[in-house]
Amino acid sequence: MTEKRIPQTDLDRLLARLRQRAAVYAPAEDGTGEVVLAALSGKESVTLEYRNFRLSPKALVLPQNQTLLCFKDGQAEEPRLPEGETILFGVRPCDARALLALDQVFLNGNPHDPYYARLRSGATVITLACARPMSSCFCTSVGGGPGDGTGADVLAVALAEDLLLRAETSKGEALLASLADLLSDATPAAVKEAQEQVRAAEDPMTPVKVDGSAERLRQAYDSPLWEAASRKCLGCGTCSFLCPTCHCFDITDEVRGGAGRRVRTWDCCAYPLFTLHASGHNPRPTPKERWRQRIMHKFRYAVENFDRLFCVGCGRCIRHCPASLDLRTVLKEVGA
Amino acid sequence: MTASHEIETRLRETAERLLGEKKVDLFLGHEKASLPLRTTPLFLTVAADAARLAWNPFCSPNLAVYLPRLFRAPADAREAKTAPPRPTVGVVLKGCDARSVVALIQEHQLPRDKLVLVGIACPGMVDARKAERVLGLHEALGAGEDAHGNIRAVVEDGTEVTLRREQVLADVCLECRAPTPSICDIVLGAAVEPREAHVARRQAEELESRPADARWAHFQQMMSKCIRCNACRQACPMCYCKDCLLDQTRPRWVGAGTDFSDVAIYHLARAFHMAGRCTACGACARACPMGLDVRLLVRKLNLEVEDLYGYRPGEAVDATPPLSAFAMDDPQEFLTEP
Amino acid sequence: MARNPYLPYPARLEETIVENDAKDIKTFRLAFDDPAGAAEFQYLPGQFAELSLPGMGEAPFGIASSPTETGRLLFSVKRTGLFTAELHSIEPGARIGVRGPMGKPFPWDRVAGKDLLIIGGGFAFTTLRSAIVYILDPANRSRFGSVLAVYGARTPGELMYRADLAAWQKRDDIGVHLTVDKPDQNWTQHVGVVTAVLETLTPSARNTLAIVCGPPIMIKFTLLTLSKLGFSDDAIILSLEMRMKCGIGKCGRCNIGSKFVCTDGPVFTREELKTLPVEY
Amino acid sequence: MSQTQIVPEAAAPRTWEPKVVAFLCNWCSYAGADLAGVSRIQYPPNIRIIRVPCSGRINPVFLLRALQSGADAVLVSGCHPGDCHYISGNLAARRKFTLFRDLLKYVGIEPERVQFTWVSASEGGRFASVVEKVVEQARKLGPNTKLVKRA
Repeated sequence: MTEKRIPQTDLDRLLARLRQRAAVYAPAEDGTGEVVLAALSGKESVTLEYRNFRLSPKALVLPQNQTLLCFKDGQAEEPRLPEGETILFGVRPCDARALLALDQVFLNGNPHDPYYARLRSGATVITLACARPMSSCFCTSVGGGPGDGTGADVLAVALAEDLLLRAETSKGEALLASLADLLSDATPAAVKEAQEQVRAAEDPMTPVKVDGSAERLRQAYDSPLWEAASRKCLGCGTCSFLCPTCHCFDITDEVRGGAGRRVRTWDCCAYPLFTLHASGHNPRPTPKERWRQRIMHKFRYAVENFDRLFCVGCGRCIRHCPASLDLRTVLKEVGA
Repeated sequence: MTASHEIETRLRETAERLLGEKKVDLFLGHEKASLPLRTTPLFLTVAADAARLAWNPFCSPNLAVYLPRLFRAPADAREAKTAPPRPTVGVVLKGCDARSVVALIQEHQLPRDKLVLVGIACPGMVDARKAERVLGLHEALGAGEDAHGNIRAVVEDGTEVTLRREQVLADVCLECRAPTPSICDIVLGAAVEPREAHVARRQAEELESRPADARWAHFQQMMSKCIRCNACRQACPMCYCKDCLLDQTRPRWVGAGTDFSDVAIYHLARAFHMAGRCTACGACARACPMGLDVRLLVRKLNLEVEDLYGYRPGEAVDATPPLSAFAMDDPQEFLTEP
Repeated sequence: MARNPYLPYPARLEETIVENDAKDIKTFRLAFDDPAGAAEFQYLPGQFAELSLPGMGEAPFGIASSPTETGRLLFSVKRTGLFTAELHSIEPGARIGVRGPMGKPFPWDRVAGKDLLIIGGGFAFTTLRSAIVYILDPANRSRFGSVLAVYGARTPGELMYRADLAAWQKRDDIGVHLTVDKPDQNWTQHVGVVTAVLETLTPSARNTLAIVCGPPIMIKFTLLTLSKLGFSDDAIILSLEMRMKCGIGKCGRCNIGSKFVCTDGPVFTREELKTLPVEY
Repeated sequence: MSQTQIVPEAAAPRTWEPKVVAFLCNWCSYAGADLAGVSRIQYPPNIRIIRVPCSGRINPVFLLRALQSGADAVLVSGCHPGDCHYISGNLAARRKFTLFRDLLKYVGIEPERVQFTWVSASEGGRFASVVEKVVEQARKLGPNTKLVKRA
């Protein structure tokens, strides 16, 4: 596959062009000095200077609130599915990779989820390789990497002057073909520059041992370390809500006088109510079981069910945990 | 101001002694975290581990949040019979943390006789996010304190960047009126002068001077970033209710999602429940993954409580919290008269 | 296009039957609005469905009727929480949504040609009723060997499906033993816990599968007794309950280890359960 | 209060009438409202009454919930100070409501949307005129748009 290039000075032209065919999300400053994946209206100034977004892009395929059913006179009806296409530009490799984990839950297997399916099939992902991962990043340990194109339709690498673009899927190829007039072929030197940049980005990352995690966690199920680690856990949902692969949800009804809707909202396994039975029994009664569930789900159950880790090493849960809990420490302790 | 490393040494000695002499079963302190500019809570049970304790400008977590659960009796009467005896717990407290402990004792959530309170006069703690904002695209890979109390951060290329302490202290610390803990059994470090207590009032007055719709717009703009993760509630030492009204499903008082009316009710209800109880430790704002200063509402309520009922939370264990009390002549000008 | 898995089949409540003296267990007979819905809703005993009331949400319940009872769709529900309280208060004619059938049924292929021991306790007899009606259907009866059922409750007034039980006790192709902890003056059958009855009956484990549904404490002791009687873990079939939302393996709350109760269960053999964490 | 008993959707502005949810204590204010009715005192029909044991029982979240569900204003009424059936429930409530009103005002919600008063069992006339005033003020404010949740 041939790499394409576009001068970074033409980025706005590229995005304007993309906006003609889809709703475009791209990195832009939000007015408070923070770079977010913003819905472009054309007024934003897009920047490539950011490490990663505070929020993962999962909300664009699995919104935090989504209407599953509408009620009218007590009758349930299907809501209209969202229409149109979206292009996510500047997603980091870890977050793009996470989409494949979500696909596994919502698309693979029977039945598939029509709401996720619609948003997902309408989304084209342009990943931007990481030049400077952070100290909380460990994507290389969980199968990814700063230049990983998994989950991307197009992988972009920001070079000194150009943006290097490579199609990763047929969808990406079609997209690049439609932009042919803006793009030119990349020189072998540029391709080499990109490869070196990715390698340089990988270097400082401290590896975390996760191979064989499923088996090791199986053996560590009754380990005292869960009690010790979970003592600090405050039971908030920060880790789950920021996590690009966490997808557990709640379903609640919002109905007034027979009319309203059934909504799904993000939920979190750290909450005691998550598993509380109507009888009062709770199969995961203390933070110990709940914290263990979160780690087990990502590094063991998902492996057993899908042969895939449900962690992409983005490090959000580490950076934003109010108690500074670090799941890498726990993985180290179980020897996983 | 006593240097942090001196306090740290004495803190380690204190913990080692308390654990070694079996004066406490558990000692709660801070420990170096995996990321710089932060610490993580440490639950010590062995005297030999006391060297893990840290005291530095990054010890912002309020450890009082962990205390009530250590003393909560099992709900089940049968379990209560076999439950182990209540532990004696030593805990490191800054000025704000000590206020939380006072308030928790007032509300009968903590047994004073089971606590060994180790207070440290606190010169203010660094807000990691503020420091990270100052560093911009650079990331601190290590951080410490220099002789003047400023923060030294080592960034990726090995360069050392000095951040002025005042520039990176948490907002809540900049308005701390009682940095030196009051009720402690052991106090480490010389007393620290109170800070600018009028910041909160000035900011509240500034907002109040705006028209109603502008105030609503401000509230809306700020809170619309909320993702309803509950971190502000969970991090709060005063939010110890076993079943929170905001979680109840029979009936459900607040919707689960991020519809703004639900977000607004969540924050209004949470703030209201903290009125006259919030000890201004800033744990809520620090926990917010979206970086929202969720103290906005409760700060205002605490000013009202102070003006109307002459009460400041967390100052005296024998005081009655204002919303648990009343006076026949309490103001009631707001009542609707025909 | 495949049907939206979140969309319930519209149905109406036809009849409510009070099952126990405490009046907190009722059986709800439902009828689908649309014959196509009825035709699509193909189930086997052991499966469950989510019942839906607008504004109240959904909750999963084992199907108490047998697919052989054409046109009768039954759910027996104990009043426990918000949803069940509302369900108990609605009148015949009320709209109710049914989403399902969900989960795996009892392993009917494995049961064929075998003797069956069915053990139930308290209000967890719903899918066992479904199973017994299914087995006793003339079209099915010859596929199975002997059938022995033991059903216990605290008092005679807490036994469910009393008309069915009486009818089954008159038949010669099934043995039905009823037992209560606290008999009243009219009680003539067993007294004591189900394990005591099992120990007097000493059913043979040879070529037999046991299906057990009941409260946790009953399960615990019944499993001990069954082991003593020689039942292997693989021959003991259990059905689990768990808090659920989606029912289709997506929402992530009913998992026990890597298994989802909604899609991999609710029916598990004891052998399968032994490989899973004890988070149920 | 069951979840289905919620105030209906706001009507079109042309025919808009304010809806006021009134939380009345069982011992004084509810009896006062009853007396107003028995005495055939006219007052606006815009009010929906919820009877509570005591004004001290009211958690401000109830009031927020009413506003979210479409009420244009809420009224809380209890016994006069000194008359509380539970000795001091209304006095504790008075402090709560003082602060709650300030809180709403602070975030820019018109304080007239939440009103508090005392009405005794013998004050049918007072009840009617309070309702008249609350409804009149709600009418002036127009529909509640800030906290109401749109379907």
